[in-house]
Formats: sequence, C-alpha cells, structure tokens
Amino acid sequence: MNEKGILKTGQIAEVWRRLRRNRAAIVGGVIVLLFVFIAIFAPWLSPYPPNEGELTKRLKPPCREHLLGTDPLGRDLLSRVIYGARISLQVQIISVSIALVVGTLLGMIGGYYGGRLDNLIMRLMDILLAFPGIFLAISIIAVLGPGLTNLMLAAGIYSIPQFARIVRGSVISLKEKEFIEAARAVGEGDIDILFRYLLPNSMAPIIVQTTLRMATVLLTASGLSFLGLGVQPPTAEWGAMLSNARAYLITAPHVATVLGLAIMLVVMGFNLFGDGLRDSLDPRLRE
Amino acid sequence: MAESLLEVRGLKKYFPIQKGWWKERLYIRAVDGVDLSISRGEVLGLVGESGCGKTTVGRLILKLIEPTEGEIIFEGKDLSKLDKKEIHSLRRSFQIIFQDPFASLNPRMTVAEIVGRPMEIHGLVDRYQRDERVAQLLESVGLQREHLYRYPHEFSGGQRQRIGIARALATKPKLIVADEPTSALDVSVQAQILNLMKELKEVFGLTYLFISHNIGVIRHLSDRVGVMYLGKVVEMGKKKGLFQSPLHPYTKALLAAVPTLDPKKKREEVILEGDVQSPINPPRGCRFHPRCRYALPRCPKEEPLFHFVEEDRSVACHLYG
Amino acid sequence: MGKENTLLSIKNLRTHFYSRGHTIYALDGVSFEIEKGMTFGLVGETGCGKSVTALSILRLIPYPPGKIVQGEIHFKGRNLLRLSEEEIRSIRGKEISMIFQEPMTSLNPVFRIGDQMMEVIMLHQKVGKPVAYERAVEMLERVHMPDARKIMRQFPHQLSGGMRQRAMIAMELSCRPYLLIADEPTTALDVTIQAQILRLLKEMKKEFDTSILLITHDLGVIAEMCDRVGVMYAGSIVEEASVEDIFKDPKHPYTRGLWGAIPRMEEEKETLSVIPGMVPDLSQPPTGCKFHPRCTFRFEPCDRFVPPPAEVSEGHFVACFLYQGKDGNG
Amino acid sequence: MLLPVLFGVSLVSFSLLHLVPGDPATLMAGEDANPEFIEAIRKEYGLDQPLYLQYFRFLSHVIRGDFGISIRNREPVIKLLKERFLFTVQLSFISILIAGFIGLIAGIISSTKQYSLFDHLSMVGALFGISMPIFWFGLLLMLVFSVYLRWFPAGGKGTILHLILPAIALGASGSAVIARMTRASMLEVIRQDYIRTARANGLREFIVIYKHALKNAMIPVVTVFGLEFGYMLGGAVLTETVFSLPGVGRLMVDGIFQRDYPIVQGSMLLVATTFVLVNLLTDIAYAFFDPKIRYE
Repeated sequence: MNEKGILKTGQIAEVWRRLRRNRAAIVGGVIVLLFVFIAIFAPWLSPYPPNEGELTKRLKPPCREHLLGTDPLGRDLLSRVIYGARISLQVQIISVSIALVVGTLLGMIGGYYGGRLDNLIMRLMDILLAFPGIFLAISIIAVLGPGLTNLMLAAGIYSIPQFARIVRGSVISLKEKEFIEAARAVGEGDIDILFRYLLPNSMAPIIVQTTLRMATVLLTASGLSFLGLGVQPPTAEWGAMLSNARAYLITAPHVATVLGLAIMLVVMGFNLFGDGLRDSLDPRLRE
Repeated sequence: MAESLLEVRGLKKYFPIQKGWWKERLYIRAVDGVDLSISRGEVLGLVGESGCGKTTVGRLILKLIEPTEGEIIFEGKDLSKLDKKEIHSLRRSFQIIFQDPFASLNPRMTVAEIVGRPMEIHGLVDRYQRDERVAQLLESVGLQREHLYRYPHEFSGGQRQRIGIARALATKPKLIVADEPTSALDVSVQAQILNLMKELKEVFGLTYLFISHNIGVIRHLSDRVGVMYLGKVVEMGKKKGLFQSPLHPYTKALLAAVPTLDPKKKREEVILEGDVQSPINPPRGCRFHPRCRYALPRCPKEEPLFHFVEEDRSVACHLYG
Repeated sequence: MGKENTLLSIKNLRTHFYSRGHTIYALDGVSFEIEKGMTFGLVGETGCGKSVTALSILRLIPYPPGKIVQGEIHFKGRNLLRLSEEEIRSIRGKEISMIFQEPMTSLNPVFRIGDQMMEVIMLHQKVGKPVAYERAVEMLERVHMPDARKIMRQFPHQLSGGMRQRAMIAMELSCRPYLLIADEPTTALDVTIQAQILRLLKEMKKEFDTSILLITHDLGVIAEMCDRVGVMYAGSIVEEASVEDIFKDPKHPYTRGLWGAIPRMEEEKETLSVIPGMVPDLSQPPTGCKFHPRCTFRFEPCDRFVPPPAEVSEGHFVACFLYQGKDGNG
Repeated sequence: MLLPVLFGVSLVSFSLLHLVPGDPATLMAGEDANPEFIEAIRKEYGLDQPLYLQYFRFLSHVIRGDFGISIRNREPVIKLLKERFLFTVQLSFISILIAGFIGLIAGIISSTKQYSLFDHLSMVGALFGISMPIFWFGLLLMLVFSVYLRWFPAGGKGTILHLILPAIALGASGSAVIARMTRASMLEVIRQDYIRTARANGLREFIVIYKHALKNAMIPVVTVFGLEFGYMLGGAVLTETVFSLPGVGRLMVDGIFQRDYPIVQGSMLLVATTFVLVNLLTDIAYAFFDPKIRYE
C-alpha cells in the first residue's frame, strides 16, 4: 500500500526497522557518524597541530610518532587527515544546505504553480544543467574566483537543479492526488497546501537526495581543490593535499593513498546510507 | 418541483493540449455545453463511460477548475461573478467525496486534522472544540472516537472512505459532489458506503450530485439521472421513467450493456459497436451518430437540441422532435 | 478425475506466499473441476485468491515469494504440478492460455501487435514467418478487428482498451487452446465495451470449442457467461453450483451476503444488505470456517472445524455447517 | 527547449567577463598594461558600447566561429580550443564505450541473477565506482600500471595506449551508474504484466529476458548514456590534470588561473553546447527505443 515516495508519519518506526535490517545502510551510517565525530572533535583527536611541521621530519613513512607518516613540510599526516574531515563536513553542510533550501523552494513553486513561472524556473535549471557535472562547478568558480567560500557557493549552486527537479517531480505527482484537490475543495490556501500537504509528503525523496548529495558534493569539492580552484594550501583539505602529494607519488605513495581512501570512505558512507534510506523509505524506489 | 439549489447552463471546459513534435495546439472538449439543475434534497445521478466528462462537470461545479464558458448558479448566485473571498466562504456549502480512498487523504495528517481542517479554515470551531466535533462526526459515519489520532494508512479502504465522508460533512455543506465514491471498493464494502450515504442524506438534509459509471449504483441512489456522452448530457429524467423507457439510443445501449443478475434472462442484442470517438475531434452533428443504429440523414449535419419531451424528461436526439 | 468429460481437475490446492517471516495462506485447499466446453466462473472479492488460483494452474506463481505447497492439478490426465519446466512451457499458450485484466500492461509496449502474435504462433505451431503472419491476420479478423493488416503493424498504445483486449484474445486463441483462463477480462473496460468483449468470448468459445475459466468480481458477468460458479472467500471455495442454482438459491451466508450487497438493475431496495466486518488477514486466518467471525449464523462448531463441502442438491456444494445434516464432526 | 538553453548558455559565458570583479578591458589587457592599450582594447572589443550590443556582437562572432583572441598568447581562441576539444571528446568517447560495455553486461547479469555472488560483487564494484574520486583513481592506476608494472605510459598523448588508463579512470563512475541503472530497470521490467504474459505464452526464459524484458529495460538506460557522456566531458579535466593530457578542461582551468577570459568563455561555450547537442541526440535515441514517443 506504499504510495511511491510518500513518507507516512506512522511509518517512521517501520522505516527505522527496515533500515536496521539493511546491513549496507548500517555500515554507511557508522561511517558517516564516525566522520562527523572526527570532524567535530578534530582538535582533541589529532596528535599534532595540522599546520605545523618540522622540516627535519619530511616525508617520513608511517612510524610510532606519526602513524601515517609526514608530508613534505614535515607535518603530521594523520593530524591533517583528521582536520581535513572538518573542512569537508563544513563544505558539505553549507553547500548542500544552500541547494536544499533554494532547490526545494524553486521546485515547489514551479511544480505547484506550473505555467510560465515553472517554465522560467525549469529553463534556468536547464541552463545550469547544460554544464555537465563538475564542469558547472568549475564554470561558477571561473566567475567567482577560487577560495573556500566560493567553493561552497559553487558546490551549492551546482546542486540546486537536482533538488529543484526532484521536488518539482514529487510536487507534480502529488498535485494530481485527490487529497490536494480535497484540500482546495475545503478552501485551503496556497501556502497551506505547499507547506502542510506538499512539503511533508515530499520529505522522503528530499531526505534521500540530501544524503546522496553530501557524497557528490564532497567528490566535487575535493576535485575542485585538487585542481587548485577550491580550498587553498596550507589549509588541510583532502583534495588540495592530494594534489600536493602527486609531486612525491613515487617516493611516498602512501600519502596519496591515505587521502584518497579518506575521501572514498566518506563518500561511500553517504552513498550507502542514502541508498539504504531510499530502500527503507520505499522498497520499490530503487534508483 | 422543489426549489433549485444549483443551476448549470451551457457549461464548457476545453483543456488545451500540445501534440506531436510541432506542438500543435488542440483542445480536449471534456465538457461541451451541459445544462442541469439540482433541487434541494434530491440526488442527481450523472452516469456515463470513461472520458464522457462527468468528473469534469463535478470539478467545475466545485470551482476546482475554471469553466471555459457557461454559468453555475448556486442558491441564486452566479459563481463567475463572485470574488475570491466570496468563493472561499462558499466552499463551506459544497463539498466533494472522492473515488480513491487511498489517494484522497493526506497521509501525513491525523484523522482529527483531516476532518478538522475544514472547520478551522472556515472558523467554525476553535482549537479546543475541534477534536470533540470531529469525534462526533466520526461516530456519525460509523467510526470511533479512538480513531481521532490515527493516520490514514492504519485504515481499510472502506474506513478511509468514511473518513472522506466525514471531511465532506465537516462544514455542514448543502451540496455534496460524490465522484465515483464506491468504484474502488469491493461490493460488500460498497454496500456499506451506499447505505451510509443514504442515511446521512436524511440526517443532514443533503443534496448529492452522484457521479458514477456503475449503473446499478446510480439507480440505487438517485432521484433523477443524467446520461452523458462525449461531453454532453444526452438524456435526463426521473429515475423510474428513464430506466423503464430510455429514449436516447445511447441510453438504451448503455442500459442494455449492463449484465443482469438473472442467468436465464438473455440480453437483447443491442450491443454498441465501435469505440467512443475522441473528445479532441468529436463527430459533427450528433456526437453519437457514428455508433447509432437509428441515425437519420440529418444526424451527422445538425446537432440535436437538448429539450423537454415530457415533464421531467429531456433528451438530445433528432428521433424525438 | 476419471470422468470422461473432465478437462481440468484441481484438488486441494494450497499456494502460500512467504514474506518477512509471515506465511500468507493465499490458497488453502481449493478444489473444483472444469468439464469440456464449460465456462466455470470464480467469483469473490479482492484478495480471496481468484487470481492466485489462475496463476497456480500454469505454475506462474513467482518463487520467491510464492509457492504451491500442496495439491494436484490434473489437465487432460496429466498432473501439471509434476511436469518438468520444459513440459509445462509447451502447455502454456498452446493448450492453456490466459488473458488478463489490464490489456494495456499485458501486451509488451515495445513490440508490434503482429510480432507478438507471430512469436507465439511460430513457437507452438512450428511454422515459418509467412504462415504465422497469415494466421495472425486471420485471428485478428476472427475477433472482428477492422483492417487486421494495419493492426499487425501497430503498437499496443495505439489501440483503445477494447481493441487491445481483442488483440489479446486473438493472440491467446491463436493456438486453439483447450482452456482459456480469463482473469477479470473486462474489469478495466467500460460497460458497452465489456458487452462487446463478453459477446466475443462467447462466440469464440463456440467457434474454438474452448473451455473458459472466468475470474471476476462482477456477478453480472458471471450470470451472463458461466455454466458453473465457484464462490471464493479467503483462499477457499465456499460454494459451488450451476449458475441457475447459485443465483436462484444461494446457500452459504457469504454468498447470500454478497448477493444482497449488489445494487440491482431490476429491483429497488431501500437498503443493501451488508456483511459486517472485514476480510481477514490471510497471514493469520481465523480458525475453523474462515467466514465465521463475520457470519451472523455462526454456531458451535464454526470456529473449531473447517466445514467440508456438502452436496445440498445435485451439483450444489456448500462448505458450511448449516447444511451438513449432522453436526460438525463430519 | 534547445534554443532557449543555448541562448542561456551563451548569455552565461558572455556575462563571465562582466561578472568577474574589475574592468573588462583592463582584465583583457592585463593588469600591468598601459592606459592607451587598455583604451585600444576597449574600442577593439566594443566594451564601451551598451551591454546588449556587446552581447549581439559576441553572439554574431561566436556563430561565425570567432571566440576572440587569447589574452595570454594573442592567438585566436578557436585555434587553441579546436585540437584540445577534439582530444577531450575522443577521450570521453572511449570512456563511454568502456563504461557502457562493462555497465550493461554487469547490470544485465546482476538483474537476472539477483542476490547471487556476481550480483553482490558487481554492486559492490559499482559502489566503489561512484565513490572513488576520479583523480585519485587515476593516480592509483598510474602508480600501479605505469610506475610499478610499466604496462602503460604515465602521461602525455600519442598512441591509443596513452588513452587507456585515463579512459578507465574517467569511465569508472559511468560504468557504475550504467550498471546500477540497467539492473534496476531490468528488475522493474521483469515485474511487469507483459513479462507474465510472455511466460504464460510458453516462451523460453531466455527469450523472455533477453528479448521481451531487455528491450523495455533499455529505454531509461539510454538517457543515462547521454548524461554520463556529458559528465565525462566535464570530468575529463581531472583526468587530464592527473595524466598531463592536453584537453579542453585543462585549458579552461589554466585559463582561470591566468585570467585568460576569452579562453574560459570559449571552453564553457563549447562544452555546454556539445552537451546540449548530446542530450538532443539522446532524446532522439530515446524516441527510437520507445514506440510511445515515436508514434505519437
């Protein structure tokens, strides 16, 4: 009896039950929690300050004092990886929030009112989507210029169309449902219909999209930083550090390996958790 | 004849569609000139096959969609002349019961909210009275007080339809449009809902516009019946006369197509051939003429007028005048 | 079994579905027989097991989650449940065919009508393409499709609902099956189109000498089409009789309730009779007679024993303790 | 649909020069240019005219294939772009071939053997595919196959061998997405009524799956091909950076660093237009697969 994409309040317990039975989702959830924990408690967890190094200890392989070794400036790699989690989480939360708020609003308005307004919004989204994938983020950076703030903005704008489209699709299919007609028949106003009826019923796809976007945004943001367009050194950011690590790929391959693994694990965590959420919210809603 | 509650004249609704690669602009003539009137306290049944426009008529009367043309007069007031505010306050007076008991209730609201919202919107109750009033309503539709804080998915199809009826009753409306209220239900549940609707009509003094494709159900509940075909009413009259001696060839064929519950009685062979034509490009003249076995030479040319042939019986067919 | 005329005989069929640790007893001991040339109607409300019965006959129950756990299905002397996969496949579409409720979704949307028909003809009749083409056209003409050659080239979405169901019937009768299973064949159609399709089915039955198992919830369709009727409730047949008997004199309290619940064309009733309560959850069916919690006539043995079918008059079987003659130990 | 988007794309790339902080003429001339030169540039590019005239001028130039002159090395942008662009298209094309091949096969087999070992393995593989950063995967490939095993060259262009590793790195996520989509689509189709009809007609399971189900399942997958090809065009910049390849993405990033705005403008315009055209082709292919659209 599950309507596609509709999350019923009373079903939260059921969703939670299904989520708990989904082994992949649990693994993903644990990774995500661990990542958030590390990001929050970075100053307490890291053995050394992230940006101070001893040049005498350059590029040391993993050892007792430096569990992951050191980088070319003698900074403790483990500490930098831990602090990198902070930057990543910050970028993810801010840019996904931008996209979530703007995209959801645009999608709701376009989907509900339809007509010219919808057309205008969707054409704008189409223009953004005409720049494929990371290329859109690069183009935005081209306008805004490199840097952490602009990176978050770029990654945020880059994710707006995804939210707008999903929310719009959900709103359009809900709009056809009789309970929306019923709401209009009893005299509900537009604002009430949008926020009491349409938004709560679109939560399932929005939640899933938010989780999955956390993964995509991390990939994009670290890619931009890798290209030098995002977070600038010496800030401990995984992509920027990885770019730096290329120079001594052959002499110290573990540096690049560890950084890439960190990115991949976190991305994987969000992907697993997002997929698990999707399956739990509606088993038929796979992909 | 009793005082008329609702009067509809020349009602039309064309939906624009775009077709093909070149976006040709066409219109679906869903409703194409419908006249009807409903008296206070009566049940007008509107029957027809899919695509005949009966559902659109219901939506138009409720002002859920705007008519392309035509007048809707409710209690002497022309709805098209009212402003937004007046329409809003009129919404109290007419309500709707939907077909799909699963899609017609907001899955994220409790029964108390679903049924209580209409009262709140129209300022009929304050927060403290609301749940008490809802509880009373639930009891009158055969549900219990303890159902108040449950969500729609916790109910069966029949119970959900009862919730939908309670919502429709919440604002003490005068007119209720029931759009296929039982066609998603099993027969035994359908019987419960039909009985309930009959009972409520007496208790609350309601007037129904009852829309259905199920002729048995229409016959069970209606006082008068209108038969629709391709956006037009082809025949209308008191139930008894219409069912005993249908005039319009389409009405005849429609009634004959319903299988009877008597295995011995073999059907008269008046099976209608072919399919319903498209409402985008309906046949000229009488819309039924390509499938009509009595078609006259003038049928493809002239559109028959909807007119009274006797008291309380009107028909749109060249065979009768 | 054993009777000359019996085409299909189902004995004590049990099909269960397994989902999340629950067992759903979809079919709980279904038995009936279909004679040659007969139209047998299975009637009942949503979830009573009508469609599961149909799919079980051709062993089309998807596993997992479903499984036929017990029973025999004898068709022309062979137990279908004992056949190899290869053997049952050669029966499907050739000796037993099936048409479904939704003609829109039951035809493959990406293949032309002609190609879908020819595929079946070539498979079962072992003929080449040109012959298959002619036979398909002939079948379309037989079901009164105008311009059959044009229809052959069309895709399902280009046809109306009634036309699609005609095409489906043409396809399924093209190999002259002994038995046609029609699962709610007219439920999705308008009543005037339903009349056309029902007439066509009758005509085809005569022409092809096919027996029909007609599954529907519509008692009018049953009255019009069937010779014998089985009434299903919660996974078993509660009453079985000739169509005249069951309409003239329904016996089982459920059958009576169902009959009384229908607003009739012929007579006027102030209120419709109502069966109290709801259909049981088949993962936890009631003990004894499955109808007893809703039955106004229930008495001592009903919640403890399952009533066996009793013959109340010739060929009229009722599974109810009201008609056992003796009390519930039988 | 197509034209408004292209219009928007051109507007976006046009406004680039005016959105970045600073005077456009100074930007184009370079920070340290003398005022006369800046004035000359202003005149030459019509930067003193109203914006809409500038836009029409820009548009009419672009349509004739004139993307302006690179600020950095004073060469026509189109000349610099052309070769680089073709290279990126070539790389993306090889990637989508690899991704499509792997993705389709893995997806189909996974769906027919749902919950089998193969299914689990390929879905775990797909998870890695969508979770690995392209640049890191590229580095790993380079480290293993070029540095340690010495099977492939570590960078540069020339033979097809130079393209294999970058194409694999670029195609990893695409093949993962295609595999997931194919599998999901097949599983969805297999549940449909017409598959039940095919079985009820006695068709062999092989025919049911590979003829009746597959053709339907491919319809949504077509769209993914178009999208993924576009993402590859965009994502190529990362591969190009890792393997030091001369592609348009790298050119654009360098353009951003060097504030060579005509180059950036040209790259944006070219890649976006290509992607829009690819989407158009995808729509046409979609219509070809789906008779509901073809015959309407």
